[in-house]
Amino acid sequence: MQSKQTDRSRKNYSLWLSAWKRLKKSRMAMFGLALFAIICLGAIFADVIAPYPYDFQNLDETFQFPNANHWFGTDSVGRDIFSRILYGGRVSLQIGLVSVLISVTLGGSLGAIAGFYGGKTDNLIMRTLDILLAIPAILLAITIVTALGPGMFNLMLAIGVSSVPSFARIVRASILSVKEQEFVEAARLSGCNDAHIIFSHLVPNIMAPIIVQITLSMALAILSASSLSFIGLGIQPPIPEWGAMLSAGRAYIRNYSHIVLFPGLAIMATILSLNLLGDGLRDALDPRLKN
Amino acid sequence: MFRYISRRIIMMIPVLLGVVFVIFTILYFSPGDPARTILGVTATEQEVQMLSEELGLNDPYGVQLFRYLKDLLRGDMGRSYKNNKSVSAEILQRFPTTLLLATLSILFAAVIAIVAGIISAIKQYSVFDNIVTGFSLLGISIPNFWLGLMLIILVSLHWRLLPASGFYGPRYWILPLITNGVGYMAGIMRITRSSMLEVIRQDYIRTARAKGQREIVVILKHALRNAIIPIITLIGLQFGRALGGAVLIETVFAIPGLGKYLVDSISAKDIPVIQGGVLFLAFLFGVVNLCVDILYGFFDPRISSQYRRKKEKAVKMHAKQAN
Amino acid sequence: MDEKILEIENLAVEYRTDDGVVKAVNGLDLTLEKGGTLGLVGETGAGKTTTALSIMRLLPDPQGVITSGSIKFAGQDILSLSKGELRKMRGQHISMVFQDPMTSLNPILTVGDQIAEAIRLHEKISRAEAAVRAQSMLERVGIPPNRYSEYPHQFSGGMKQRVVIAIALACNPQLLIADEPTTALDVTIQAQVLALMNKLKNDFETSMIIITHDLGVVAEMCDRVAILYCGEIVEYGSLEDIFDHPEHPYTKGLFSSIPDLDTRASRLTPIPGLAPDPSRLPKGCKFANRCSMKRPECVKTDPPVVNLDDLHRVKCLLAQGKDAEQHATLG
Amino acid sequence: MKRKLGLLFVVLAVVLSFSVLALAKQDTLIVAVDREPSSMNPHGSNDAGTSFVTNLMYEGLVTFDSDMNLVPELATRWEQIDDTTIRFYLRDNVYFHNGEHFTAKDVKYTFELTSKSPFTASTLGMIDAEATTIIDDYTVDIVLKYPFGPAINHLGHSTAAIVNQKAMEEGGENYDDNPVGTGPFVLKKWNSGDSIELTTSDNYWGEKPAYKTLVLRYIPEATTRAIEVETGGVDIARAISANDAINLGDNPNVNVISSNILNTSYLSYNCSKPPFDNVKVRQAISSAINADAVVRNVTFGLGERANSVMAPSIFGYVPSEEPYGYNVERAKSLLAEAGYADGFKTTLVVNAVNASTSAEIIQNMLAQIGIEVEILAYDFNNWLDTIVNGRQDMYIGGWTTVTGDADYALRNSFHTNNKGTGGNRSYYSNPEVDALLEQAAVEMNQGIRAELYKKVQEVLAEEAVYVNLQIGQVHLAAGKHVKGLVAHPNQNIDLWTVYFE
Repeated sequence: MQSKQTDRSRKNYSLWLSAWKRLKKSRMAMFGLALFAIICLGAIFADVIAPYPYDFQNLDETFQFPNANHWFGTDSVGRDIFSRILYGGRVSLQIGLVSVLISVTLGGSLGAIAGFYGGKTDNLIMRTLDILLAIPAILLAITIVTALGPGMFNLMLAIGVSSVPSFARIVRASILSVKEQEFVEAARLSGCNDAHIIFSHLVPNIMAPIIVQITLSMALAILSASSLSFIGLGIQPPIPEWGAMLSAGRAYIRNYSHIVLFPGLAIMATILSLNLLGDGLRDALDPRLKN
Repeated sequence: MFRYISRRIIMMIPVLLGVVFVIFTILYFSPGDPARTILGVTATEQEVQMLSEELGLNDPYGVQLFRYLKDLLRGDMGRSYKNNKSVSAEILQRFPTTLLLATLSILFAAVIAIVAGIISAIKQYSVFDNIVTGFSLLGISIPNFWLGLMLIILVSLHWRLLPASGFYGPRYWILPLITNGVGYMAGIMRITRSSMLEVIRQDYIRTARAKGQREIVVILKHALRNAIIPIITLIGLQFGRALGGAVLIETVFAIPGLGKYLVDSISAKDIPVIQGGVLFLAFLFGVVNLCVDILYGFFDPRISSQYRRKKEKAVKMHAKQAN
Repeated sequence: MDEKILEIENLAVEYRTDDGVVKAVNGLDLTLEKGGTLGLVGETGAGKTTTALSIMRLLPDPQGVITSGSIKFAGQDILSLSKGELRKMRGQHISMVFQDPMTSLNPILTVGDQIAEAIRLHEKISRAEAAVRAQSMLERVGIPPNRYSEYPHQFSGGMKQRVVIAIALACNPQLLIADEPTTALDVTIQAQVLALMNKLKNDFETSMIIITHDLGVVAEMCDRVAILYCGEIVEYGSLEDIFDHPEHPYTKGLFSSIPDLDTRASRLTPIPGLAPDPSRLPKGCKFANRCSMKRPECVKTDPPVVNLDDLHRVKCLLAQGKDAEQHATLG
Repeated sequence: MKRKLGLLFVVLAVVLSFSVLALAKQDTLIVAVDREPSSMNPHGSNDAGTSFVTNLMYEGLVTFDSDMNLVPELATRWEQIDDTTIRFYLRDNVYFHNGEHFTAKDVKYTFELTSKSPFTASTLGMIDAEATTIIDDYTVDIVLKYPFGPAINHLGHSTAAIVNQKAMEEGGENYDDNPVGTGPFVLKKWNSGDSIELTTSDNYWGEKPAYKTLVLRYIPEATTRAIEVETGGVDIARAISANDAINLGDNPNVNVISSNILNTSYLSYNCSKPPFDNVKVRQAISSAINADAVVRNVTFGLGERANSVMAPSIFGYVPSEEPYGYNVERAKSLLAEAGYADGFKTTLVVNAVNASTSAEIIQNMLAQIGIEVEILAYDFNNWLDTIVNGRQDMYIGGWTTVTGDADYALRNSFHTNNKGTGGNRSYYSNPEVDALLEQAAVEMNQGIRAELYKKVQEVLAEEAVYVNLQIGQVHLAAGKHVKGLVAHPNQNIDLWTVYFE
């Protein structure tokens, strides 16, 4: 048993290594990774890079078009848009990550339990999730945010919860496809308890689709967050969330479209990078699907 | 078939009841007083009390939920707190717009995307393929409300080509359609391309070519029909989403659809409207899923025979038990 | 018998991918007489299927490229045919049966439709007539015609292969290329399918190329045999030449690696080593690295083809006139 | 499916015929509005969207002109009989849309209805409908439950519009499909969520509009409304943003008309909650905020800063002396005096839709004196719930004095009895102010009333109960061909005066 496990972990290790090798070969994926890394670095080192604090107002320098002092121009209260976009990256990435973690944890455990135990448990969990699935995600998210009140965590919770069903489904399907395999039977025969089987035997084996889904869901979550901010729910000012910047700037698009142009591009670049990365990961982790 | 459909619709009922319960509960316990919201900032306590009484808002949670369910069973979705209009009439009035927008967007997206996806798959690595791949990557990355704003600025304001708002005819449809459709298009393109790529590598495609079949027939008859299942799945999913989720597009282009109506109602805590709307959308979602499943069977004999086999099995089991 | 139905000269095929250029077929010469059956034998990756696909002009596009050589079918240069002419040729004059019957049939069309499609492509007949013809084809391959409107998933593997054969023979082609037609099948089914093919070949007077790595199949079906290694024919001859007087070390190796029931030899001698990477082929003899009889010059020069008699050819330095004698003394 | 398809076709047909209508210009006026009505019954709702539409279809006994002077409408004149009785002499040539003749009976019926409507309790609750007497067909005595100074102002409010008994009773639940008033326009169709089509009334007693059809298109985005005017999609857009108002001013094809409205915005507190129960803290905050700069920024220089909690066109308005104007040094010392030399942490609740920017600027200004503000930008529903229940520390609010009289503005907002739910969201309590307000409400002499309100405003300013921000404004944009357009402080537009050139 012991040797079998180390064997498998070695196999897993080499699986990841070869996946990484395949990923490196994909120019698109590497471009996505690089772009994502740039955005992350911009967000992490916003303090250092940004020429101004995100909430620094200069009421005498409002609505400036992009210039040497303000690369992306300034907004309606004279804040530097470039700085706000850098800081905004923190918010958006945080939202993306945390809300996906919420849905992975919730949806993943529900899916794993449903898939592993099957039968009535499965039915109960999946039918309950069907209810959530039947409500359009954006409406569900709006309802939850309205109920909880605005704020970053509530926003993340709302987005996270509204994508629980899709994670649950993916994890359940993956669990179903591996749970009949021999090593699970072996683990069961050697007296491992269910939780142990799920978390140390099944979960590592379904990581590939989950990782891909996490990457793609992060993109979706960032988009959802910006949509919610756009209709005025979510992030509290003056926190520079990109969607909120768009929303605040849309009153001025007629004459100062740069105010909405850059946050829009920032959202696009982030989502693009995540999608490229997600696609690359899918191809790399599941070579059968590679074109 | 009929029995299958009716069984599926009956199976929707518990889900729909669940939806009512979930939405009602979230809304009931969310902050804010509908009566006060309707009456506005300057309302007095007396006014708020009168309206709350009129709307039955002073009843406890259980009573209100039970009353709603009872009315629902009689086919009555209630009246809007805000404008006292019948919710079902209002939904039926708004739904055609939503349906039209969703159908047009998806049609527009699907037609272009499937053609482009196919060409891109059979001309893999060509310039066209690169353009399609690039477009589809950008397309799923663009926040559509932002695209809508940009299009209005460019096309309506600067070029004066198309109206900026409303949904009164083909000229009005174009911008919302593009805005709404680009994301869908990108998605369908991707899935068409990858699904086709997978299929055209299959041996049976070679078999068809080896028969001397024309390439276009090979692609359309042999490849596309095999590649269509994931495409249909995605389109079904998107259609479901388009029916309930074009909230932002409707806001940006002032389109009187269901989504915008519901979002406005959520912020006004107009519970009967939200309930009715979400319930209706959930039902539609079920119907769309059902249609997709039926289409599966239509396109793939393996799936329809699975149903048949299940049925046969059930019949045999039954016969055995009878013996 | 003398009329040549297929002549391949100096055929070279490459696959161009992101990972590099793979030389799949390198200067291949092959002829097939009308009515004859040729066995194309070799390991996986030797270029058998590539050769077959080149004849059909069905190499994957755009990766597969024919870089040189000519393929003549009934005197006509296949490589210069237009797309339309190629379509006419496929299915009508040359047909192909693919390796895996499980995946060779379109899962969403009825088997009858798939046969009828082949007929209607090349003959101007009505849908109904085509259906009748398709049913009779089904019957000829031993499937009850009333299963016409069933789908592939309702058939077993052997049945599917019969359907594939029915499609291939539907228009009575002059040349049938069968790419490992029995590899994916159970042994008992294999025999049935082979017998069927033999019968049909005689009925339809079809010339045939059978691609296989199974020498047993060759023995049963073929009158000519070509041994392929790394995209080259290393030995060619009649069935007897190859089976009774193999000259090339690779051919010999092939025979010693199959169990012989008669002698119940428990010692199988597999050929050691691996075929060279087709994207980096050696300059000299491509088999040299695995050859038990390798000599220093084998690595330096590409061995020429030696005609041992009218038919029997071999591509080996050892087989060259005096070299062969030398070899004999050394041995 | 068939039915759905059928429905689709019907809608298509409607939509197409509508677009044809829209094309046949000249006799059609298209107006982009920002809000939808909730009702076609003037007593069925009190929101601005409803008022905008009912103003076109109904008339009251009296109304306001664009300078907020009371002028006769269905009444030709009126006289105060005693403290609680006002006699109205009615026009005898007025017919409802349904052909019914307008008489005193309709007036009594109307106020019987309003006495039961939750939407009119605060504006018309003082009327004793039972005691109101029909003298003859064209004379009616409206009786009040108690003496009430601004009673006639209240009758000028759009919720006091006169309805017809027959039409109300026939309409029942579906009254909104076929509302009946005496005004210049008749409802043709209400395409909920999209537009309202009206035609001119044949029965209208006044001068008929210069066009036949009026279309109100509901376009929620301000920028889109502006663009629609600019591109000729609509003739008039209501409530365009200040930014667009400035920029459209440069466009030779568009006229922008701006007007102050009956609304002011202010920053205020929960005055019953520490530290805001300390007048020095409030004064410090007043001094720390450069309200002029805030107003200049959010209104793009178009708006005026309010000098009272009421708008200038309201009866009783007195600009305050601004005892605690912008002065950071004073702010710091006041804060130190109050015991918060190092400042404190607090929250500011705003309605996300209209006050986020002001809040952000104020947040920055208060940071200078050490007050760290967390902004809570809520949706309307949440915001209102918070301030009604006193959960706020600071908030930005606004008040629209629909009656044009100080009583409605000040008594609701600052009387102890109205804390929280009543309208006093500052949770302010001052017996002196209470007494003044009560006295002014029942006083019939308008001169004395004005004096009393002046005193109230002075106290409120001295106590720094609120920091005045901007006077509300409405900006209308119209194509150059649109003439006769007047912006009205009550945010309605008398569209029947509009003509084309």
